[in-house]
Amino acid sequence: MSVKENTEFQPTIVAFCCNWCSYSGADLAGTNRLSYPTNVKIIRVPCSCRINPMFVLRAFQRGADGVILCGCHPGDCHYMEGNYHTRRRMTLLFSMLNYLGIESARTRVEWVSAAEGQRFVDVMDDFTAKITELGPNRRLEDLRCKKN
Amino acid sequence: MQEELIKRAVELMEDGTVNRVLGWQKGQFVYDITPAVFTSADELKENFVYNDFCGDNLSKYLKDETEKEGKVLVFLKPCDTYSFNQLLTEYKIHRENVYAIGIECYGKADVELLRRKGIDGILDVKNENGTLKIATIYGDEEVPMMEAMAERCVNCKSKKHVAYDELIGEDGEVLDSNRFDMVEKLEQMSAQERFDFWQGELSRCIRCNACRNVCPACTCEKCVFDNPDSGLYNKAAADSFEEKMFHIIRAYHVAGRCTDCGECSRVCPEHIPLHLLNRKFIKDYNELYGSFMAGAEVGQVSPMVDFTMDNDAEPSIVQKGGAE
Amino acid sequence: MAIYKLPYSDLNQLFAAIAANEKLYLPVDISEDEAAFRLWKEGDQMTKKLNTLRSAKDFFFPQVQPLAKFRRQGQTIEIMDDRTESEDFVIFGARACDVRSFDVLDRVFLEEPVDTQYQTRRQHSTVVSLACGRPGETCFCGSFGIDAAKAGGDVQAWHDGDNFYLEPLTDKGVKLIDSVSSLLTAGDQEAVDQVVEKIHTILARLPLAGLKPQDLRDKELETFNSPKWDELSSHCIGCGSCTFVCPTCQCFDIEDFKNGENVERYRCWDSCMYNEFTMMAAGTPRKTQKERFRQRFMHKLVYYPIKNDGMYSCVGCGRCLRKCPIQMNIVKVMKALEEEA
Amino acid sequence: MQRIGVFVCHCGTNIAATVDVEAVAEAAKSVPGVVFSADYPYMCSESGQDLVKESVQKYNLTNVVICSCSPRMHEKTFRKAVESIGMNPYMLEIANIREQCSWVHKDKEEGTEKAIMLMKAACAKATLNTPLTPGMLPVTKRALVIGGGIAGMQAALDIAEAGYEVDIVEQKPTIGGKMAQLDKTFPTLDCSSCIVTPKMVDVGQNDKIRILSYSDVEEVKGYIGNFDVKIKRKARYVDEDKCTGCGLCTEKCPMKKVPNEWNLELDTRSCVYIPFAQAVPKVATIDPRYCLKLNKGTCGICSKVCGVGAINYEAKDEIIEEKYGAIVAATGFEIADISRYDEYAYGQSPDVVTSLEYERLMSAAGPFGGHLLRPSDHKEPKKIVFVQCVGSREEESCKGGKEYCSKVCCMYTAKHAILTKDHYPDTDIYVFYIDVRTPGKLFDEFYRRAVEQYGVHYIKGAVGKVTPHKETGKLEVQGYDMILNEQMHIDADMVVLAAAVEPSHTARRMATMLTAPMDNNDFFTEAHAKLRPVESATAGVFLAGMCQGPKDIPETVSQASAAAAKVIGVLAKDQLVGNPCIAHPDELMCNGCSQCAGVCPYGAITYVEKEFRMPNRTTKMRRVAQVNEAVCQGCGACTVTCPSGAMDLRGFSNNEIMAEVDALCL
Repeated sequence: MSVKENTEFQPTIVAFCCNWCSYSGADLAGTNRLSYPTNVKIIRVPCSCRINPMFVLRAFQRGADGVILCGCHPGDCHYMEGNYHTRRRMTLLFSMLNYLGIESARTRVEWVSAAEGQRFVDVMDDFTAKITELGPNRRLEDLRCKKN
Repeated sequence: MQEELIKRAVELMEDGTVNRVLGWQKGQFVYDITPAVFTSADELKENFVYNDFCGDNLSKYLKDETEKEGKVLVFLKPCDTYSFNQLLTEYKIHRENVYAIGIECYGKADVELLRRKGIDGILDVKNENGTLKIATIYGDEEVPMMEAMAERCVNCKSKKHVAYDELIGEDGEVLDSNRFDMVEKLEQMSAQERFDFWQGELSRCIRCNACRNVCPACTCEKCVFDNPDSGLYNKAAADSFEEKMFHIIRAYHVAGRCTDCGECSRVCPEHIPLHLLNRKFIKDYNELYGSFMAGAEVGQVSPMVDFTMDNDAEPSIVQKGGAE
Repeated sequence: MAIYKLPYSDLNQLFAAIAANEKLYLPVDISEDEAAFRLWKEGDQMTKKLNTLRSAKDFFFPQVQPLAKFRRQGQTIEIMDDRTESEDFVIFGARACDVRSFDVLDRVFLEEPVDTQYQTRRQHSTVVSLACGRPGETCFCGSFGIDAAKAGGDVQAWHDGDNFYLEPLTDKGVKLIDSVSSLLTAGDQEAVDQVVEKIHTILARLPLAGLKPQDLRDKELETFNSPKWDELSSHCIGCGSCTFVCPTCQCFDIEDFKNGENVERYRCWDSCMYNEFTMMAAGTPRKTQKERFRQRFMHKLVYYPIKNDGMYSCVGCGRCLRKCPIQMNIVKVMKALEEEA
Repeated sequence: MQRIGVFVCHCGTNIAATVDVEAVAEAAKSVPGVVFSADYPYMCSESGQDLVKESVQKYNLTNVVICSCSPRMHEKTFRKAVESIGMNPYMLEIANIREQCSWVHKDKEEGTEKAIMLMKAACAKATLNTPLTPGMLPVTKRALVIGGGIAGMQAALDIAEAGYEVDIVEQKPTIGGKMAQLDKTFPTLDCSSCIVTPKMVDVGQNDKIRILSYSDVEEVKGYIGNFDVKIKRKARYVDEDKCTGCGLCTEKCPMKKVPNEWNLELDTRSCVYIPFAQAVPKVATIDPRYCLKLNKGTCGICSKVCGVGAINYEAKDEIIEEKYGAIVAATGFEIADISRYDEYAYGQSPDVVTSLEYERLMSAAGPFGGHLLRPSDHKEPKKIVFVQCVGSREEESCKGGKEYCSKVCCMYTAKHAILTKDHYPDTDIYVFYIDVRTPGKLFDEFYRRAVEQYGVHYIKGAVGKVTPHKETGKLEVQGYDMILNEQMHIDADMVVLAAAVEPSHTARRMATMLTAPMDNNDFFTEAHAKLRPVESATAGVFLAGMCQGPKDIPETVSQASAAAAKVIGVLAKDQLVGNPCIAHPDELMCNGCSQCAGVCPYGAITYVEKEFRMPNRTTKMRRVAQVNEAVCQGCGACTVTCPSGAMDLRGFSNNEIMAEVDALCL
């Protein structure tokens, strides 16, 4: 819920960030006093490959309008191979969601290194803008979880 | 064919190769055939049946069956052999406890397709040279076998037996089927149309779990949907979200392991085309990561646990390629 | 009671007239293969199919039913009754088997302690049944003394191709007929008798026509210990399709959906075929599929009759015969038990 | 029931300026499970930490949530703090309300709202926290070095220096590796043997080092601190302990026509042989492929002449089993097979040689005693063409060559040119190159010397064809000068090919045994390209030298010493503390499908058959996964592969993450 209630649509965005690259990248954005929308809520995971498709679906169920996964750039994974698995899993999951008619722009994977604070901000700005434009998640919502 | 199978089964029981036979048992109608284990020649002669309605894939039963004492004989249609191999890959079958006979299959009929044509009160069905002669309470009917054939058989992926100890009848080839046509058709629809299509299909789901329980790839000790601690537990879809959740996760969990045997769609009481979800994954990984057929060989590495460093598509490909 | 009729071609007007007063649910085609009860709207045609896939029990005992909400505010919890009062509604075109299933369910849910949700819905419903013109080979309602030609309910109906005949059987039925009387004319018993006669001829020719259930009430333990269960259950995959299409299965589970700090409590169908059915802290009381399979049929054929003066908890609708993934069903069970006896 | 304490840090004004910290602390009071909340200017200060500790004791807190800076900053600090008063450190969660809230948001109202959500998410996760205890693993204080080249020797010496026992397994009869075959080293031009043989002697004489030469690693089991290794000691037919290395047998051996690997088969040796004069161990070896006694039962001369009775024709391969705490892979490199490059006529003319063969031709210990002669007619070459990047920097589609740069060729070619010019100033030398790469101390100066001082002709371009002319004995080199944009014809006496280096052919097998990852070229992959360059991703396995990627001698030696330092770091500990946030299978739910092992980058997952209780007093054997706690690094890849959710990650469990998701979305 946002304080700007009743004015315009404020999307809820869940960003899963791997501990080693993207979460640090997000920290760097803070250290450099950059800014991105408050809609973005970050969840720390050890590696992007820790992200189970059910977490993505769960987020949508509970009211997320967009879900973004961030990991180390391919080849830079702290665990060597994790993000390669993420890449495949999420490509297939997103393709399936798209196949079911869920807007494909609601899900995204981005590679953000620990040094890319600015990139983290750019990615989040862009993603938030796209989701705001897309409007509330209706196709993968759970009516019980809607705020009343 | 049926007589030949019985004869061979009796021989193998008599010479001690096996001590029982996993096959199909006659029902009270021509089509309600039940998987069964036969332990004597008499039982076989009396009740064993192999006809156009023997659609059940017997391979999953081997999971429990091969843990028992002695060797079991199983009859596998070509598509069942893929499930058989996949179960072996996942250490679900004790290979030494099973004697597999590959049998020919020219496609199985689905009684529901006859009913779809308004044929009911079915008393008997005979296949005469590709035409089903159906006797019903309300008179006789004729339907070409092709029109009564299950979708999975019309779009048969392979007539080749990928595993067997012995073959009865001819071995065929992997077929160049049109099984992805419907997936493609859906892909070409707009997102809204696809959503409406699936909403219409999945909203009929009654969560009977037949699709899951019959699936040869679903061999978990405890399914996440039955486990109150899994975060996915639910017994019935209390919201339309949960219908989608169940089917997305079900298809995802068998992706890379699903042999496209089509049992899920066969058993769905609501006729939801569940195979179209599985086939989407198959089509995707075939196109993105190279052709892969689960169960084609024992011990294959599924594309779901594999990767390449340089050649894998980025997830953004979905957005670029997907119709909105 | 009196018989009314209207031309078959005017059926739509009848639907419109009923729907003007209360909600009307009608079996309509929802796919090439299946029909289901849906809220009638202009243009909807009654299905030509024999029966709906899901039975009419959904109206009184839906698959998912909210029970209560728990809302948390700070350190307090507010409990909110989630039940809604039901509006009057009409179920049109229920078959004799489903109509009988309401009796079966009534004996469960209207017994003390009364299930008020079920009761409310029952009270608000008017059931218009329809005789089966084209029963299928899987039908065996006759085995349980049900006459598919006289389907019962508040109003029973027939059609002979040209006309639709209606006969109110209860006060609710009379009330419904009165509310649409402008469309109806007096019907003749003779025409109805002809339809009934025709149906009876077909019923007699059904393959399962001779099937009679055994009275096992004093053979409870023997039946329970019958060696047949092993074989019968051996290939059951433990899904719930038979249970969920069954018009008389009435087991449910109560679940909590945690919604942040709030909880939504609902009940939903459960199946005795599931291994987590009646799961307790110490595990499940029926650990193997054989035990679970046996439970389902013992309940339908033995336990329920013991408690209900010999009434079986099966109405012979044949849905499980059509829907079981492995084609194992109550008829095969009945036959096997009989064989043994 | 959880009793959570929430502590909100102001971080001076760093947080407090954009987040109403008091409001966050107040909001925490109505979060389920929270029994205490407070805000404080600097939570990380000693007094802030004391506040946490006191509150834990005063309110009997079971969990602590700190709303402060990034967990990457102070998670350890706070975990230590609560541990000091007896709380399990993993019962603490951090809500990052500085880097990911106050510093990136400007609006105080929004910032406060978000901080409250982050706090709630941390509480939701904390509620599900379970105490975690890292496993303690014993350490076998011995190291194994695989490979006895300069990398292996250096690593072994450094480890031995620290007082630990080291075994070197070398597949050849002697240690020394490729460096011992080199003539001189760049850019200093000191004699390679003169610097490597003393090292070999040091290794041979070090009483902490045992050399297992003429041996192969057969099997590696276990994990960091506790490797069980099987080593095959190939039958040498000469008793290592008895042999004095006198060399009499090698002189008397009648079978003298054995191609001499040491000189890259440019000459021959006897069947019983000592690879070279300074070999360590200096003991003879009988080559079973050629020995008359072993093959035909005749001869037996070596046995007769041996004064100490060291010859034993009955010797058999022997497997020994050893335990180690750490392993250094130093399997080195080979010269890539270039026989498929027909255009260079390698294999057609003996005067077309690889650079390593050229080293041997120039070496004083080489086939011609250090006199540079053409292999064909033993005449001094007057015109030599060097071709660079043969098989390197090629597209794989081309000829199956290597895409990578072999790194050392530019420099050794300059060395060859200079050395040749030094000894034979009238030699004409042409070098065909794509680029000349000389990063390294004194490297470019060295290369410039070759061009400017020695007048070596460097030609940017490629060689299209080398045609040997039998009649003239010349090699006609057709090349192309890209700068002058013209074809060139050179009638050369010799052509030297700078063939690509590639990992040892045993490396892939070794990597599989070590469960160490490799790249597409079969080079071992380091755990992190920048920050952990000498560690394999497999804990306890370290990398040195060419096996990890092309590198020159000083780089190899530094990496070897670095790897040794890492090994010493492991061996110096009596026990290793594991990472408690690792994968853990629920055996009751695992069905042994074995998909998880397929995604584990560390080979931490194995399967066992276990007996389970089943209904009706029966039991059943079932295959279930086991995670080796010492090897698992906690990435979580396996947890997603597991369809039943039997595999979960401690510290980041499915339910913990989903609780966070719920809290952040609702």
